[in-house]
Amino acid sequence: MIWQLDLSILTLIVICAFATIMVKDLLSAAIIFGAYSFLMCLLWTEMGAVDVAFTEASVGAGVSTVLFIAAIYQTTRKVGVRKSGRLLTKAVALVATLITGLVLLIAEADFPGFANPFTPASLHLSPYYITQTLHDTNVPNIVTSVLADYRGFDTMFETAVIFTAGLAVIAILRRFKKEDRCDIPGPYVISEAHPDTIIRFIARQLVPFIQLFALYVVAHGHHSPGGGFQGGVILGASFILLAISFDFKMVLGIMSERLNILLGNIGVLLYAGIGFLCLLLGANFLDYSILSKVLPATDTIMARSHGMLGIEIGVAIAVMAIVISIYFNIVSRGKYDKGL
Amino acid sequence: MQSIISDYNYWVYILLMMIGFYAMLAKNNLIKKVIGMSIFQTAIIIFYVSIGAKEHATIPIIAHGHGAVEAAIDVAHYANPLPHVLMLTAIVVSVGTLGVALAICLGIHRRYNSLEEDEIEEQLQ
Amino acid sequence: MDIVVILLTVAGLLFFFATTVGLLRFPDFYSRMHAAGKGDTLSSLLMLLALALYNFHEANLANLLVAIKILLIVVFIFMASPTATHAITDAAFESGVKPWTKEPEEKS
Amino acid sequence: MDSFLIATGVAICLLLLLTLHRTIHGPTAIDRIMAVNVIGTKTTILLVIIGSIYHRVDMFVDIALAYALLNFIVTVAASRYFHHSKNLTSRGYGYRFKGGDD
Repeated sequence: MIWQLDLSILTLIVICAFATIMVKDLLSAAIIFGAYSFLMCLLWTEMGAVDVAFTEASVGAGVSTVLFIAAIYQTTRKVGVRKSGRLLTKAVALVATLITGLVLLIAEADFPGFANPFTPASLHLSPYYITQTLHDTNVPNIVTSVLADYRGFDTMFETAVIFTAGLAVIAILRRFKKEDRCDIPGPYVISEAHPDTIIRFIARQLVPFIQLFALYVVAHGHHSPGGGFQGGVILGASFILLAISFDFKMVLGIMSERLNILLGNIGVLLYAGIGFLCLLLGANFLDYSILSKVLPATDTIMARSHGMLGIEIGVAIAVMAIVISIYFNIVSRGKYDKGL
Repeated sequence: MQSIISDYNYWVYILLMMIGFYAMLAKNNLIKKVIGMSIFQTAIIIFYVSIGAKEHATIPIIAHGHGAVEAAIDVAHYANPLPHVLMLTAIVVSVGTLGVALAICLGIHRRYNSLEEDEIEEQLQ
Repeated sequence: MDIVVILLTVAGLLFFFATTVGLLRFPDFYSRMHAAGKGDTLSSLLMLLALALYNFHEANLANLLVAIKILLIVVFIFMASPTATHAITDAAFESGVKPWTKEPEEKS
Repeated sequence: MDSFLIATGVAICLLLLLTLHRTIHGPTAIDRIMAVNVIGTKTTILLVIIGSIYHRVDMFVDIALAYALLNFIVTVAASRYFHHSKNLTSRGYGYRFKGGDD
């Protein structure tokens, strides 16, 4: 960590958070939240958490701000005028917030100092991971090996959580009929935007690079920051870029809804399937070292490395499909007719 | 100066948590509440990553040259990878929760044609 | 070598400073866009060139790869940033932001 | 050389603070988009600088590359928002809204 940059970036972050809450216009709040996400990524990098920073970079720049803009586009930009009775709510909220902050501040007095290498958190489990990873799995990126091997069970259910979120969005929003009973006519009469040649040309040039880069991130996650989550989000962001700059229908022609949901299922199934393969071969669930019996010319150490790669690919496919599905449902209000 | 550096991260985490919590409680607009929830999430992530930071430590990727002799790995030389793993998945899950929250907002807007909390309550009564 | 790196970085910082001053002081949206679009891209180019030189201090394959990646960042910024500028300006024109003129119009 | 890089990073942070002023106080939303675009580009550079301070640039340059590729999605999305909402009729606002002023 570099304390000079730490202090300046944290100050910027606090200013940004205040502004996000205070600003009256929802679109402006979403845009300032985008700047907040940029600064967050800088903070993680400065504290040495490169994988977290990579995830924040792909998520913040590619997906989350665009989701906010899509939701605001489908609803309204204005924030309502507050009634007088809201003053009590504000006061109660302020008191509750202050009490919470005070309790946390009292608890903070007992924390070990920031960046102390001898805290309890750094002394018990993580030394094993740091010293043994290269020996056990031949993967230099400790975060990837802990994510996909030592704590593989945890990550499997994280992927399942994301899959469930995708299902929930489809269940809430997707409408298959043209006319819906409880559907009030939308707030805007949306005009067809005229095609912008410059944006289309640049998007067409950039999308192959983005997708190639995403595949590189997935495949090279063992040796540098990156992995399935980051690669999947970047792949999804490339499709979002296509949907924004070109037509909504054009992306549906490449990646239809049926194919998309199928891909999400395949990704989660690939993850669980590798685990069950280990179980079938006679080892524990997600114990990849047994895979050396199936894979040609690998010993037990390299088998763990290859097993991690398979899992990262599954995660990438699932995350890509879910990100695309969430964006499409939100931007078209579940009708899949036209988007941003 | 030393005390400021050693406590500043925790102060900021508490401050951000308070901002997010206040927005979730007091704001009338649902999308503002969702933004508050996102800020709350990032405050938690700051807390975890700050726990994992170590002074004079490099990133948790072991430097290995091609054909270099494997030196003994010093634990204090690498940042704690465990909080990074937990928070990496937390960020991606936060996209999922953000999507679900915005979908619920859109569903409410489809039904009640408003995103303001008190207007929806009035229509409910 | 270090002197070249320092010179390029300081030049980049100067251009970024000019960008910021323009962003803060110019009267209307289009002139601010003028400052932001050009100065931002140029200062990025200068600083990234300096960093590529700094990281290529010793000629071997790994350093060459890093320098090439930094130059790739330059290429992508040169493709993406003017497009973003064009998109924002077009959106502003479409949504009816009036250009600033010398006669003091009504304050908006 | 490290201290020079740290000084450069802090200087960029200070200039970002000034840019943030435009982001927060910008009179229209389009001003904010423009300032966020500038912040995104400078984030790319700060990432490479932090990597140089850590002496592990080969690990950090991928993140910067991701930013360089993805940075303009937000900008294009926001500009498309303005394209679409150009000739909209405001009949969906709640009953307490004035509407029409932008």
